[in-house]
Amino acid sequence: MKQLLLKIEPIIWLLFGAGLSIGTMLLTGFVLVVGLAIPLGWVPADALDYERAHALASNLIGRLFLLGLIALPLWKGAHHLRSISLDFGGESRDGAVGSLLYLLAAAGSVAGIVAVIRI
Amino acid sequence: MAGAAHPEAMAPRKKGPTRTAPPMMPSSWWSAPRIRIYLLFGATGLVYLLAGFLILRLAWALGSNPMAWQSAFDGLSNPLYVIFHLILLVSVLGVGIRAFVRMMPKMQPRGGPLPVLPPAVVRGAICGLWAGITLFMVLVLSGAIF
Amino acid sequence: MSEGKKTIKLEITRFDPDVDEVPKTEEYEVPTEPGWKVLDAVNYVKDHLDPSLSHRWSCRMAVCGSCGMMVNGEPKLTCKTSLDEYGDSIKVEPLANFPIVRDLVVEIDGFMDKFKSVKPWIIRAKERAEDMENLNERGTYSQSPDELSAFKQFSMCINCLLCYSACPVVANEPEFIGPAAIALGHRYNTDSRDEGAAERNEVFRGEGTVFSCSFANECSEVCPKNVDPASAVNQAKLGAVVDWAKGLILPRGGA
Amino acid sequence: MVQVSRHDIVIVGGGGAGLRAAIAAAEANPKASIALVSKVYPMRSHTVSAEGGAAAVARDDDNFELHGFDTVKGSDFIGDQNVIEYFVEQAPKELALLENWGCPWSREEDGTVSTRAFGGMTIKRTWFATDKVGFHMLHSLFQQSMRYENIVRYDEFFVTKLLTENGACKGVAALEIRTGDYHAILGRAVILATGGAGKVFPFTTNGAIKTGDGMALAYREGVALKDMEFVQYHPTGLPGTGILITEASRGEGGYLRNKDGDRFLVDYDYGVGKKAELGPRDMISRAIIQEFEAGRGIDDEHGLHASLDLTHLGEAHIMAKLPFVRELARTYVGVDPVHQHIPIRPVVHYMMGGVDTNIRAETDMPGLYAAGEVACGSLNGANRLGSNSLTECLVFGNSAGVHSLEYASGTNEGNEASLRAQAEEEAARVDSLRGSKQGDEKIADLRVEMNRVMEAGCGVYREQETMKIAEKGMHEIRKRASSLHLQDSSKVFNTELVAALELMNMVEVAETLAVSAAHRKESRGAHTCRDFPHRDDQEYLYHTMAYRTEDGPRLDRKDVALGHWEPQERKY
Ligand SMILES: Cc1cc2nc3c(=O)[nH]c(=O)nc-3n(C[C@H](O)[C@H](O)[C@H](O)COP(=O)(O)OP(=O)(O)OC[C@H]3O[C@@H](n4cnc5c(N)ncnc54)[C@H](O)[C@@H]3O)c2cc1C
Ligand code: SF4
Ligand code: F3S
Ligand code: FES
Repeated sequence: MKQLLLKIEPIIWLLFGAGLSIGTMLLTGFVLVVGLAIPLGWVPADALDYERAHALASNLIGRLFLLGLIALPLWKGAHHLRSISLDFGGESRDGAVGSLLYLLAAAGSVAGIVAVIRI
Repeated sequence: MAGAAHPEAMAPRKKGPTRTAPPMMPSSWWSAPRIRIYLLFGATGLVYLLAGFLILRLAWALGSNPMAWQSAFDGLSNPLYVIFHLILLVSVLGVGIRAFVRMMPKMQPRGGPLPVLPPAVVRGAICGLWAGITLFMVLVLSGAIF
Repeated sequence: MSEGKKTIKLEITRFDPDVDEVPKTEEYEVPTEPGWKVLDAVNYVKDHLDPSLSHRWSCRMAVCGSCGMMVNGEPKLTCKTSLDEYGDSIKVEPLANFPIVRDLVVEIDGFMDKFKSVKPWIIRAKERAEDMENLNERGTYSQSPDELSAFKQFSMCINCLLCYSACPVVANEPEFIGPAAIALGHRYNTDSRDEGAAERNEVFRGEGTVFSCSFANECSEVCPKNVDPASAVNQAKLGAVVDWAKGLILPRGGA
Repeated sequence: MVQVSRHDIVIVGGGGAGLRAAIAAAEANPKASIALVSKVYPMRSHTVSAEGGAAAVARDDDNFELHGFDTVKGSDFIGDQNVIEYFVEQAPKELALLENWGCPWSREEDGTVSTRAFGGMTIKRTWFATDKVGFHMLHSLFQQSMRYENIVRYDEFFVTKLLTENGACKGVAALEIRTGDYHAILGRAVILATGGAGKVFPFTTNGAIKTGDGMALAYREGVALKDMEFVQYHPTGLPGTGILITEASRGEGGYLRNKDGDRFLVDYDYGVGKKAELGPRDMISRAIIQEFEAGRGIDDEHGLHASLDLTHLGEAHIMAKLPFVRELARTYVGVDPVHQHIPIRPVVHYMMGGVDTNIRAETDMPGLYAAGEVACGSLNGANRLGSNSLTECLVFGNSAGVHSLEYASGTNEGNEASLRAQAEEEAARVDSLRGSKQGDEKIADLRVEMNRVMEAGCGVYREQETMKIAEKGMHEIRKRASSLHLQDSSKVFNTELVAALELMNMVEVAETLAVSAAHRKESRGAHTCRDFPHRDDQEYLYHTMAYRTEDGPRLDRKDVALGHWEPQERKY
């Protein structure tokens, strides 16, 4: 298990790095509008009614942005949680914890791909 | 974790010629202010992970039918979601500041074909990009453009 | 600088493997002089209060790297750390994350192995004798001030190991070769005279090296020489990844 | 039980000279086994603290003749000219090699290595890596040495005795500081590279480890210590700690000032001449003392001192060329040289004298070689020029490595039983010392006493009377050092035991120093007698050789190797 993790370390780190940087950049605007401004009523909710949301998300660029918003934070999250586990003496359980977290992120990413294709 | 550090940490490959006491960590290593920030930085991992799945759920709903979308979308005004999103906002800003202001300007590849720029320039460029993308997203999502 | 003499209380970790099972703490009253560093106080104890105290030091000018200790829980170069930074009571312990040989002396052989594992020397494709066309009439390679400054900072490491004491990953992952060793390998990778980056990146992709670092940045915070090992480690990650990607595109390492 | 190990060559010391010797031997014969024994991890060796630079001809307007003459003149004509010629010719190759091994020498825009001006050097020929030259040299050498699998390191092993057979050196006996065990590390040849002995003085730029061990090791086996009276005072040390502010700060254009703010080196004629701040160290140190005596020293919380003014150089220049000076001044005297003057005073820096060696780095004892500061190959004579000694470590380290290997291939291994017996005897001696409460002398007290005597008797200016007192004083202190009171009986990392052994070495060295000084009734280079203010080539143009006897050193003389540079008055 550890050996396998070691092999894919460069990919994971790339995904993590992308999550950390691009993910953060995408999330900031998203959470401001979708997570806060609309629910709090500062921006009218019809900005993202089904028509418009669908229109935005169904062109190619929209799909890519959406996929980035889904998959990138997952990798950033999984990798960070694994290192926290290590910081608290998790060396021995690292193989299991690491693979579990990365599987979760991978599953989420695949589902994300399916989701944006479905739109 | 308090007390002794990992007993094998930094021990010699071959066994030392004398008995040694196991390595010590200050018992409250994690409570030093700087370390606390670092741990919080790592802890944002959980927030990001949840955010990823939340957005996945929205996307899935959007691909299903208008009803599904509307109910998922309306669900976001639930106070629990709002609180989560507040936490997410703080996390995103915290991560952004640490990553874009402190870390990435120092990480320019060196010795390669690219010139090494002063950290301040890189910092400015990255933060500018961050602000730009954020502004773009805000405008698009709030219906101001497109 | 404070004026006049004052007496401080020094709590020092003592451990003698011949008699002690575990380290203990001993207290000393030390009359200090203005301008003293923590090391001066420890030396006072050794000279006047308890000659059996063992610690390492030599240059007392912050360049030999031997006098690192935990001072009030923070890794410090004791010959560079002024007593004025502390109150009347100071706790001095051996560097954290290292096995304790005796008193304030820690085991660093493990570090020496890690140090060597990054191949810290100039690697050239050709032996010097066959490399003459690259040398000028003085027998030196050409290197511009810019090329020099690309790695200069990372060559300033005095191997004081404070960064190892501060790094949470070192504490928990015995294999982790650690900030200073990686910074050193990266120093050679970024030296325009070196041609061994591919070899070292191979090392860097092994177990317990660059990707084990979780960017705690503590190493850079405590480094007394502004080496900034954290940025070295993370530049090294980038280098190792790029190298790896090149290897995928051009089979047999496109270095 | 003594543990025995065998090598072809045993090198004592992991500083610049020792590492260079190890690499030279390892390269010359990849099959040879080379032991590198050092009482500290090699990168802690005091070479690490050298700041200013290393000299070698590098510019088109420079040549061997000029470097050679500067060195001869600096030595006050008591340097051996064949050695000096060899040295200046080898120097450029050695520094270039170091470049090839990764030393980050400072560079010119065109990619060549920069050089700077240094005291007593008429041309800019001092190579530098900002102002941490020794540090970069040592680390480059150490890292390069890791490449050779045939170099076997013994880190934190303290050598206490040379093992001999029929008058030839065949190995060393060493205490493993970590465990308290004794080792006989045998080799067909032994190289001493243990550095200097500045710690016999109270106020020195030298680190705690510079205790003259190698000098004492050779001296006890009957090898002569040569020219011990010549002790270099560096003009610019920080008051209090003695930390060095490099000569490069004057090379880069700094001024020395007195209480009135005068650049006294220029305003008064101290023999330094027009070169003023770039004069040789002995002369500038004397000038500072004269200022003090004339009441023009600055007296404040740092004690009596003069000051070094770099403020006119500007922050950019200081940060580019002298960043370490700035760091040191800020940390240790709380002064920022960009805006303030640095307090300085003369401080003991370097031992010109040492184990008598020749151009091949051989001593009189077959199989024993010496290089670096521990050796006196008579390159430096009565006054070393700044930046010659790092190069010396390389040139003669290389020479010692190559020549000892040659010698080793033509000699036998030595009889293990007899060498082991010697080591066992030595182990027993040191064991009996550990934690021995018999004596009543405290190490720290005796060290302070020795320091006091040496400073009083063998300072910048010396007088017959005080030198005689120092001679007697050291004789007595050496006797007293044989009844030390030690409290620590632990075997593991017993630094008290190490300190005791070091003290015993220092008192031997200090005694030869005092005796050699008292006998030389002239002023030459760093040896300045008030009673005899002039150089006397009629009587004293020779090397002082000190041989050990129970009652103190017996002096002898050795001819100076003269050459085409005729002795003349030393004026700058
Ligand atoms: C502050 C300072 C600045 C200087 N600046 C310059 C400069 O700018 N230019 C210049 O040319 N020169 C300079 N010098 C002089 C120069 O640095 C030294 O002469 C030179 O470094 C000596 O090197 P070394 O290899 O002989 O000895 P060191 O580097 O002192 O090494 C001695 C080695 O011997 C080992 N050793 C000693 N005793 C024992 C023992 N008993 N058993 C086992 N091992 C032992 C030690 O562990 C160490 O490894 C400076 C010196 C000082 C102190
Ligand atoms: S990187 Fe800094 S803290 Fe770490 S060993 Fe080097 S000098 Fe010390
Ligand atoms: S503290 Fe440790 S985790 Fe990385 S950034 Fe430094 S090596
Ligand atoms: S004593 Fe050398 S670094 Fe502190």
